[in-house]
Amino acid sequence: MKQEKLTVLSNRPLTKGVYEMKLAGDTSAFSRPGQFLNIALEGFYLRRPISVCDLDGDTITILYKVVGHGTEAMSAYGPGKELDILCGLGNGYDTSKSGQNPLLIGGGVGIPPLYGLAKALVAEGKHVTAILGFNTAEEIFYENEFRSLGADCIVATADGSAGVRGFVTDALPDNYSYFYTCGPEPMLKAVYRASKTSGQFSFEERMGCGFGACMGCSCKTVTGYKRICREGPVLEKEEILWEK
Amino acid sequence: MKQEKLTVLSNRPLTKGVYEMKLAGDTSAFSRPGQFLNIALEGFYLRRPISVCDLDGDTITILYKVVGHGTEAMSAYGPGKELDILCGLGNGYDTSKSGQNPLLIGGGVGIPPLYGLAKALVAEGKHVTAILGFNTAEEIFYENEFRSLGADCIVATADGSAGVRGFVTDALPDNYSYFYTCGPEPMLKAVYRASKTSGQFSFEERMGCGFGACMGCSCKTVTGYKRICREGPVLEKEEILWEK
Amino acid sequence: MGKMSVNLCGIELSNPVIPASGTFGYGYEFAELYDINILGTFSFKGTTREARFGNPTPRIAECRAGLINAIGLQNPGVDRVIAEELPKLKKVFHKPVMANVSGFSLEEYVEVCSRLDREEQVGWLEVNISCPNVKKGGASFGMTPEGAAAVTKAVKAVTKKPCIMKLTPNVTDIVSIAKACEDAGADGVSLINTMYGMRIDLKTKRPVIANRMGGYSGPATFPVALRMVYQVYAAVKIPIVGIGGVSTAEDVVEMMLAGATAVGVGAANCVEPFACRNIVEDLPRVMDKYGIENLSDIIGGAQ
Amino acid sequence: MGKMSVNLCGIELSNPVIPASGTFGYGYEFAELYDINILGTFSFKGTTREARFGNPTPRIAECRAGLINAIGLQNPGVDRVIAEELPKLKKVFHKPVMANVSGFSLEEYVEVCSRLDREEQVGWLEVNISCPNVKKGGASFGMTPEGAAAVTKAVKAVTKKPCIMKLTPNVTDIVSIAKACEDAGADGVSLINTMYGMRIDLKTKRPVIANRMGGYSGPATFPVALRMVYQVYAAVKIPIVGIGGVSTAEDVVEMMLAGATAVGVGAANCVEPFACRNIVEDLPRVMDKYGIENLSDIIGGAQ
Repeated sequence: MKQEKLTVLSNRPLTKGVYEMKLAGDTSAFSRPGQFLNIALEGFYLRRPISVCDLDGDTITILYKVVGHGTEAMSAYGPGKELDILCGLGNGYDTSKSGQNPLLIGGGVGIPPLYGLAKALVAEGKHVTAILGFNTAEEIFYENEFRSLGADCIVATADGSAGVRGFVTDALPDNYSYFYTCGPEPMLKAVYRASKTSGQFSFEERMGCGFGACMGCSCKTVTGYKRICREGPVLEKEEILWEK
Repeated sequence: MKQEKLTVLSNRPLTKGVYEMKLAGDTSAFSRPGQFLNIALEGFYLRRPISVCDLDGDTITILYKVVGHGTEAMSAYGPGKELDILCGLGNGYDTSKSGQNPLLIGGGVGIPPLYGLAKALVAEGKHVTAILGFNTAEEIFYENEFRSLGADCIVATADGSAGVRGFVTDALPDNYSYFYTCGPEPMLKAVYRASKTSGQFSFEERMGCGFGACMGCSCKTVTGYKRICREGPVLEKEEILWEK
Repeated sequence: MGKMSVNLCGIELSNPVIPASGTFGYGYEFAELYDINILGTFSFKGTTREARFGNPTPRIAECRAGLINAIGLQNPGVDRVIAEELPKLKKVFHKPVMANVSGFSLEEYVEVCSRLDREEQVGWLEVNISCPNVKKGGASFGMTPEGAAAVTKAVKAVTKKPCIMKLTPNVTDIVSIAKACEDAGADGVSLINTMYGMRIDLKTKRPVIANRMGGYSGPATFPVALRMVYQVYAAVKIPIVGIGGVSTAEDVVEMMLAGATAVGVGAANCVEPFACRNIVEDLPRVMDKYGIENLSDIIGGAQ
Repeated sequence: MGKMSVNLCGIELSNPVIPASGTFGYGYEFAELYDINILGTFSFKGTTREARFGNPTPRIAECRAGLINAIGLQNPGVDRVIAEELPKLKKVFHKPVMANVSGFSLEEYVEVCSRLDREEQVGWLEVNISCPNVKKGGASFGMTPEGAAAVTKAVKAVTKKPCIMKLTPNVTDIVSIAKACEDAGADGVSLINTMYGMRIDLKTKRPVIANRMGGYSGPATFPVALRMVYQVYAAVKIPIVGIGGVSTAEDVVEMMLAGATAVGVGAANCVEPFACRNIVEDLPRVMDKYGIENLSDIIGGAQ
């Protein structure tokens, strides 16, 4: 982990509630896709943890959804604004287990970390298929970005207004070597049940510190207690204990 | 009282710790010199009450001393910054009692409201003498500004590094028709004792609201309890009860 | 637009927003700023038998998300409140007002309440048994269930108006005190009064406030107030006026979900004179955002 | 440069800054960020006899100037603390550490304290009788002078290390509890633990935290903590570790003026991992600004 000052390059809405922010600065603390950063916002006590969508040299891209006053304030930040950010948090995805035909399954704002992952897997010469789930056509973002990487991209919408009608699990292909997923917990559970291979899940939890100090985001796993912010957010399928 | 959005026009240090800020906006709530405004500062719970130094059309000038984190933050505000300000607070000085040769006695950051008062008295055709007290020559501000109004201006410094050596009471002239004063409480007490005519005193107190709601700044007077923010900050000599 | 009205001890309020005692004077300062009849009601400055100047100044200290005050119950005394303040108020406020009463003895509470009982303008008596600023003051009554019950019984005997007992948060078990008030006949409870706090000036190395300590209020106290309202709601049947750090329409909704029938707004009035007007105007938007059609339906909804 | 060292129960601290228990783990996460030997000491995660997972998540809720947590004493249990955590810590921290102990019974306190008594790395035992998160937990002991005294006596009987009793602010009279600890042989008291608080999610209309309520900490609690330290200092002779919302070097000085010998920093570590390093580095500037040559001279200076 490193504490850095990053500067907003751009900040624009992709859909009604989802924004893309590009930040410039020292990104050396990040080593894997699926890691996250933790942004201090003026006027709010806790930092906001947000997964990294893409890393390109000294530019970081994050996508975030406006869900409360904090993200609402973030959405108003303009280019040039300097932010206090903890970089390089969490374990991230392990691409070494992917096999040749990894499947990426993302729902809503769970999709962003899969973009950086797809980029890394494609760079490793793998054939990536991405299933992107949304509620409705209006909420779709980053479909073209995934295609531009060279990934096969399947969109699913719950209301059928675009792509496959239904949930991401309704769009699962028959063959894949491994999977990576991130999204709301009901989706993760459905993927857990429907998946035919091993895979990695990225979890969300309300965090205090984001770097392992406060034990705010602990979960129970097959291999013991883990902190989502430190030993997570990515857990392997075989470790997961569903509690709720 | 009116709540207004005022925009910073300029903000510059006059001495090491005293700043002059000019603000533009609707100033119609002010009716007398010696009134004050109450500025909301981002990140601080209470507003900062500051007396008006000068009012010129839609431009307000305030002078303030950096004494804590709030005024420190203020000192960094640049042109264009919009501020939430309560305007037209307090009773202000009554120029109708001044006679022809009023004396103005100010100490340190008690001087600013006397500038607007001097301007008003000069405009009414009165012959104004101003005594400006400072600790030392380096801290002197607004001497030329008072002279430019046409006021006779006597500077006193406690260490004798400029003007009369000593306190403002060491510089009192023999003849004056009335007096107006503002400054630290020990100075006000000394003026009270040394003055030969009636006069008006402007007081400072820690305020909660600044507009009469919370009773945070009450004082006892000969004519009953008064709120410094509402029935004050200006009291007449005959009303004053020194308690401490 | 959703329905904002609530019923507080048998009297309908057009909305639950009530400026809290001590931050709204006797109302007419604010009536110069906006039409205060848009408020549910307001609770006027704490009134005692005799006129009081209160504590020496400084009486105010700033905190990170609030302020400490040690006013010490400055007020003109019940006679002048009735003779001067209420007639002035009548011209600008046409709803029942909440009369806040403080006292230094049971007899004083009884006398002030019985005097105010005769005033038609007064809708409720809010009996402050928790002001932490007066050494021999109400704090001792509100610190124990027995003391709280004694004041409740005494004032209930001399008034037909609904009596709302105002409770201090500076206790181990506020639930037992609220229940004691209910058992003694209280028509409602209001909570929380300020939290006992302090600041020290690094320059002088002395307490900022002349009285050394004072009552801490503002957004900082909201989570504690909310918790206490939630706990008390689960234990009593009488309505609760939820007070403590409320600054926005969202805070009002959160306090009602915890269990408040009406919501007091205190410190916010001191830093934003239009705070209560802004909250009342913003409530319909917030209700709409969170799918609330009738505010009185959500009281205690998070239990 | 002024002198920053203070003496806490016979052990010299190079400065009064102590990361508070539960916000600093067992230290080594922070040792990756900076040399934690610049700290006076730190208090490690509250340790119980058995390993505990703690409460279900969500365990965290944001507030205007702080946060609520309901961790519920997650820890690996005293055996693994001694077998695994202390050896790991030894590599990166070369000063006596403060061992924070929690328990659900007198026997548990006694057993954990007697186990830790044998550990050379441990300088002090900080005995938490105030965690509000565990229903059957320490809260009951710290709520009364009798309970606090009972734990103090029991642990003092099994250890020669200085015992600092950690007190809850959620009581009517913290002074009586501090005095009971002193009378029962405590070597110091630390205060305050978190304030019991709550938040409700307007979207779900349910409490944010799974456990509904939790411990509120952060700058919002500072004025209450300062007041309690001030009151306790006036009543006891044993040293006080002042804790509650401290975020800056100025806060450290203010807490010491109130009566603290050493100063705990809690929530600040969660939002600013370098908070304690920044405070230690800024202290000389602040001392200079306020004309303080020797920090230990200002303890209780505002009394």
